Amino acid sequence: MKQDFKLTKKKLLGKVPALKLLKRMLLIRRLEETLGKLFADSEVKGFVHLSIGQEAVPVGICANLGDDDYITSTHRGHGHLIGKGGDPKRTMAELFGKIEGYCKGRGGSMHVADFELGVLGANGIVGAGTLLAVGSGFSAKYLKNDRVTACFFGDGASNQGMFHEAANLAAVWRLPVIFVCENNGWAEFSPQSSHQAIKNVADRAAAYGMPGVTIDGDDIEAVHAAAADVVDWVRDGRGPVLLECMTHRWQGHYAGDPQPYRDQDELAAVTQHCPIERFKKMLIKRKTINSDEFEAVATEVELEINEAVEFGRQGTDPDPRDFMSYIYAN
Amino acid sequence: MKQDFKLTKKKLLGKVPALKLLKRMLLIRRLEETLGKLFADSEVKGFVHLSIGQEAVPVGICANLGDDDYITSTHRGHGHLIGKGGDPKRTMAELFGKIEGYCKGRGGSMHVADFELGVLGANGIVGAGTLLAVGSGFSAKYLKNDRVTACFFGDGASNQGMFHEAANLAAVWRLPVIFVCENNGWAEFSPQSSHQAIKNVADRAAAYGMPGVTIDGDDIEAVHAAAADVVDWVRDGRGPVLLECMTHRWQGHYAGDPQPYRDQDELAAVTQHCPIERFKKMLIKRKTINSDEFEAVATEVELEINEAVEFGRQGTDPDPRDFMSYIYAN
Amino acid sequence: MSMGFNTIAGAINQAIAEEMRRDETVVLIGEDVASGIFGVTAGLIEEFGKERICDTPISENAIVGCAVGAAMTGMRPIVEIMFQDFLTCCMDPIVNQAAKMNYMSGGAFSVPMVVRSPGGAGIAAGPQHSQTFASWFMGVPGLKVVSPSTPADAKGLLKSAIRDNNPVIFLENKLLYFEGGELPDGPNITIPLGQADVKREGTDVTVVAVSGMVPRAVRIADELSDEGISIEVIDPRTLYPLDTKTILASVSKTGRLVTAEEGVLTCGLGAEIAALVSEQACDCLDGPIVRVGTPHVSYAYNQAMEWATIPDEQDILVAVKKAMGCE
Amino acid sequence: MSMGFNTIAGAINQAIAEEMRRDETVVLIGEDVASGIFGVTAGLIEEFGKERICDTPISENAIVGCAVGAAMTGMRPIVEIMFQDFLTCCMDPIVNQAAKMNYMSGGAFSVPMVVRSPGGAGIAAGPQHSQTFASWFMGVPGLKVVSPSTPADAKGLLKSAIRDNNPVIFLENKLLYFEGGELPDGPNITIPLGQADVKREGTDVTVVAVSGMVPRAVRIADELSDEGISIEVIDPRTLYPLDTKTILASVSKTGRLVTAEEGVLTCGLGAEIAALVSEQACDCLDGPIVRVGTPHVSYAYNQAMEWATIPDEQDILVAVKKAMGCE
Ligand SMILES: Cc1ncc(C[n+]2csc(CCOP(=O)(O)OP(=O)(O)O)c2C)c(N)n1
Ligand SMILES: Cc1ncc(C[n+]2csc(CCOP(=O)(O)OP(=O)(O)O)c2C)c(N)n1
Ligand SMILES: [Mg+2]
Ligand SMILES: [Mg+2]
Repeated sequence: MKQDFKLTKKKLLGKVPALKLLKRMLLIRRLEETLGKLFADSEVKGFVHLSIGQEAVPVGICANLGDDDYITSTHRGHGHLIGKGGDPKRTMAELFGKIEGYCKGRGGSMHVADFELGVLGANGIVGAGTLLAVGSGFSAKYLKNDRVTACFFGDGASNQGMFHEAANLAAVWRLPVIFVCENNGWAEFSPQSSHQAIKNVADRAAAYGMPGVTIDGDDIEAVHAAAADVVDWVRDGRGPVLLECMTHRWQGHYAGDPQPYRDQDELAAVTQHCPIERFKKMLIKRKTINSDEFEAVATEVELEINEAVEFGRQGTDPDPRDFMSYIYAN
Repeated sequence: MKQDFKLTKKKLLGKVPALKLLKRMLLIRRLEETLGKLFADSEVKGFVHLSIGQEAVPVGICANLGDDDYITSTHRGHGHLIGKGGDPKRTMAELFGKIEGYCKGRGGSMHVADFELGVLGANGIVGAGTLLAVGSGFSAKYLKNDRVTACFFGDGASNQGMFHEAANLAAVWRLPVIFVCENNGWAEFSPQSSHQAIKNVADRAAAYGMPGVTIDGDDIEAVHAAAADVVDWVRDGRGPVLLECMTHRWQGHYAGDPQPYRDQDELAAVTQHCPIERFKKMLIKRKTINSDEFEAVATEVELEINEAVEFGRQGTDPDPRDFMSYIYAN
Repeated sequence: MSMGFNTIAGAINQAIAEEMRRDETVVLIGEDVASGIFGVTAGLIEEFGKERICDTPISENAIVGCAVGAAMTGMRPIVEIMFQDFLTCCMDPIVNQAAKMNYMSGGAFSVPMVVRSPGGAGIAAGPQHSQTFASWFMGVPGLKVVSPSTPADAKGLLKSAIRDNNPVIFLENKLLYFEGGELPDGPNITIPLGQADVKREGTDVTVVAVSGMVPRAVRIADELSDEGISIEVIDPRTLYPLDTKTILASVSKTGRLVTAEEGVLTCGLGAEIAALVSEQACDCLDGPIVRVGTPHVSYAYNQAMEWATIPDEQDILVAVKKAMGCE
Repeated sequence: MSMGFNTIAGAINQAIAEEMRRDETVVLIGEDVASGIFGVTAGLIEEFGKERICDTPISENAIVGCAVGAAMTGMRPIVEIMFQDFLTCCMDPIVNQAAKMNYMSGGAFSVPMVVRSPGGAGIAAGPQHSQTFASWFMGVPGLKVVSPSTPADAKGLLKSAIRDNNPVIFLENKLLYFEGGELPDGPNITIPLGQADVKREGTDVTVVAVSGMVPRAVRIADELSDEGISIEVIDPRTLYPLDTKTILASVSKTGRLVTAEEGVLTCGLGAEIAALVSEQACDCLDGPIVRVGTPHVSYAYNQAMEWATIPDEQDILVAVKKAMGCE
């Protein structure tokens, strides 16, 4: 019964939704490119993990979610936040450590969270987001509020005991949770082959009695279509699904990582998979959009990001002596 | 490559090895029946988990191991220890809390361990034994000493994150570890269906890229034969295997548990699976042994257990003020 | 306020039931909570059903993590971890998720949840089923830590913990479960977190005792009062935030301090209180501060050895004498 | 003994390499140890290969658990947990397995292993990548706990830790990694566990400082010596077993005590030392015992706020003045 999940055919998207997806992907791309520069210039500090090249996954998934639905995220979380509709301004402000930021400057890159959008936070602990997803799945089922949770995690995270416990519990309790594996083939400096003896993380779904499928995570239409199927299934109360999206990490593990461990040819080839370029070309070829329309979106994004940077930079520094606040809720 | 593991046909055992297996199973059975009584009489304290009905698993597996090989165990560990050749006397002495006991009275039922026999200890933490097995597997591979580790764990334990991490690591590193799941269908007062959405724990093997098979764990010849295949495979350096043995827990979760949560018909039926009775009948039917020979073994066992009880009871109490010793090794 | 009589186990059961009746976002999650280890949660399943009394797989990380996520999204979960020893299996969701979520998110997400867990030695359960970890959690900003010693305190404090908007670690004691005591009736009787209770007034020596050590300290106070020594027994009840005012006031009065906890002494509750007093009330001290607790060892299965390890009345007595300078 | 010069990171690297050359049962296990986070273990893979420098999946429980099992069966593994914050993910194999194995088995199985892990704030790494958990482990019988502050100490102590037959938690500090210092040559120079080092002799106030606080305390000692105040700086180096003799002797001499650690104060190292002194040397005290450390908060990402939280020279200075009664 649980195993009869099947993906339906990819739907071709019309102009309006297509441009929307393009724009979200571009927003993530430009935001992160900018962050990379700001980090190099020491304007942004700490650990910053960029998801450049992986934009199709959060954008394709979240396009199928409502504002009420939940997501849980990872250390590489800007894409998930922006994908869910997050505000580049508040993101930037957070990265500048300002009061206007998502976490009032307390959290930084690894903790951006948005209560209104059900973004339960980026997370500095690999695997921990999967636990929180069980919780939001539990509350949604208990409160019967029809919300689903998309739980993003990496190939590396799938080796964490927390993932195992979360997936098993979600399955026994048939919770409305989508386990979205962003398989970029790397966990820090370790290739997938060195951290697990399987090729597809989706093969782990059977261990929990849930359906598991693997798709091309750099093909936004494929992600979008698969997500639609999965969201329906899950919202229907048929239990969790594991959706593995094969993708590519273009940059180092963190901003500033020179990647000496990576094969230079492999690295040079990653841009071929560019989800934005691929989608744009396809849309133009299909005549869904023309290149002017694309450029218009790109310009909008440029502006939005520039504005966000200025917003962040001009933000208010918290009073350093105010470090007691928010430790406890009232 | 890794997936081409197959069980070969069950071999019929001759008289000598058959009586040996019978005797080990009987030793476990009588030892634990006696422990149950001693516990009821408050001569033995703490938490005592009996494996009555499950004797074929440790006995069938360990019959294929040498004294040098390792096992890791669980909270339900007397059977594993005795199966590996452990001494009923020192076991009893431990349960009486005496110096002559396996742990000098410090550990009790949940910690019996035998350095000489490579028994890395019963364990009070569900799932923790699987971690230790990765360690003995690692040392065996690194030191090239040809030892294998049999890692016993329950259906309930297979939901622990520790199991997941252990299985994955053993598989990536191709360690000589046999993951032996004793699936008795219960985790304390919870039936398997309430703690996992799968029927066979062996289905989890694929998640790690290791072979997984399920057998009748109450059929000692089946366990013995499967173990022979698995031990060969693992000792050959072909990586870990998950062997699931379906078995039955006759008694409560712990000695003294009245099992109100259990269906009385199911409970009444468990003895049908008795691995000792089944094997004995089969051997007599096959004329491998006759019932006198069985009785002779049973009498031997009776004596040995009685002796063990007396040994334990007469043991030396540790000086209560000596609680500092063994906290640190020299 | 009318009075009943019950055990601590019964008081906890009542507190859970009353809060579940009062607020339907309260649920209980843990291993075999429907059956109820030590009988504490037994029977709740009949009234609240398995949607609210949730048995789980053996997955401590997922149990606590589920509660954190649920608390972030509108629930008030109570989690049971069967033995404090198993808290080692879910430290991350407690320490890095629950405790820090409100802070990390700049106040966006609070985590109103309770983690209940019994600890303590005395039943020959061996080294892995007898520990007390209060001081670990005291040192984690973002958590509150509670440890009651009477049925009334257990009930009133657990109700406050459930209503609190922060993660509360609620540490119970196996041996105390079945000690009886008075229990006020009425579903709205709560005890605020952060208030110590003076269990016995006195003038010569302050004994700050917690959990299982409280009744022992009270017995010693009774005994010594016959000798004319007047002991004040303070039970902080909430270990974080600690009611430092009550402790300091008592020490100012008596000039002598003994602390008594069951956990290992090193970096424990007693250490924290000794440091507090030696920083803020050192002028008032007329003698050494003496700590009672488990020395730096594990608990043996052998019961005579186990009981020789657990701090008892005799240890408190010796400590009081030492604090008074009559060694 | 000839002298070299190196950083703490370099000293740790050398200690591992020398012990691996000396004893082939020594291996290094952890996430990306072949590459070497913070460069500490970089280059070892070239000499020792991947059989001995073992990169693992992200599975902290399995990493530590593997080391425990390997240590029980003839190896001396060194484990790296990338950040102390992730120790929350492997508390069970540390606390319930490694620490108790020798005891639980009545001495049958010892667990000679080292868990190395960097802690500390100061690099805007946020609440989940900046913590220090020394006091948790100090309170776990069966563990030894080490925390060095100089290259020479780091090397000598790590070598002793590797040779020790017990599990040793070896806590490093990110900010100290690249501070340089003298380093004696010679593969057999070790420093015994359990011996404090007097980093600066003095007569007026004892400052017991650890890890990153040691250089800060020494700087304050320098500064105050200009004012004619003589400070004795003691670095315990091993936090368990603690060299109580050296500390008590110093306090007997100075009559004043300040403790300085980076971790959260509640139930921390300072609390333990304060309790020790107020029990065993209360007669010698001429003033309050003052603790320096992180107040009961997390570290913010915002760097100004982060640095306002981390205890610094100024905090030590204020504490010294307070301990001297000149508030
Ligand atoms: C519990 C824990 N262990 C280790 C780390 C360090 N770490 C951060 S990201 C990472 C790799 C994660 O790999 P993956 O899950 O594949 O995500 P990706 O980085 O590829 O997006 C590691 C090991 C951590 N943050 N938390
Ligand atoms: C980490 C941990 N969680 C919970 C427990 C309590 N407990 C002891 S045995 C057990 C059930 C184990 O079930 P299974 O693994 O199937 O083994 P079985 O008892 O059936 O042999 C539980 C929950 C424990 N000892 N350790
Ligand atoms: Mg990855
Ligand atoms: Mg079972």
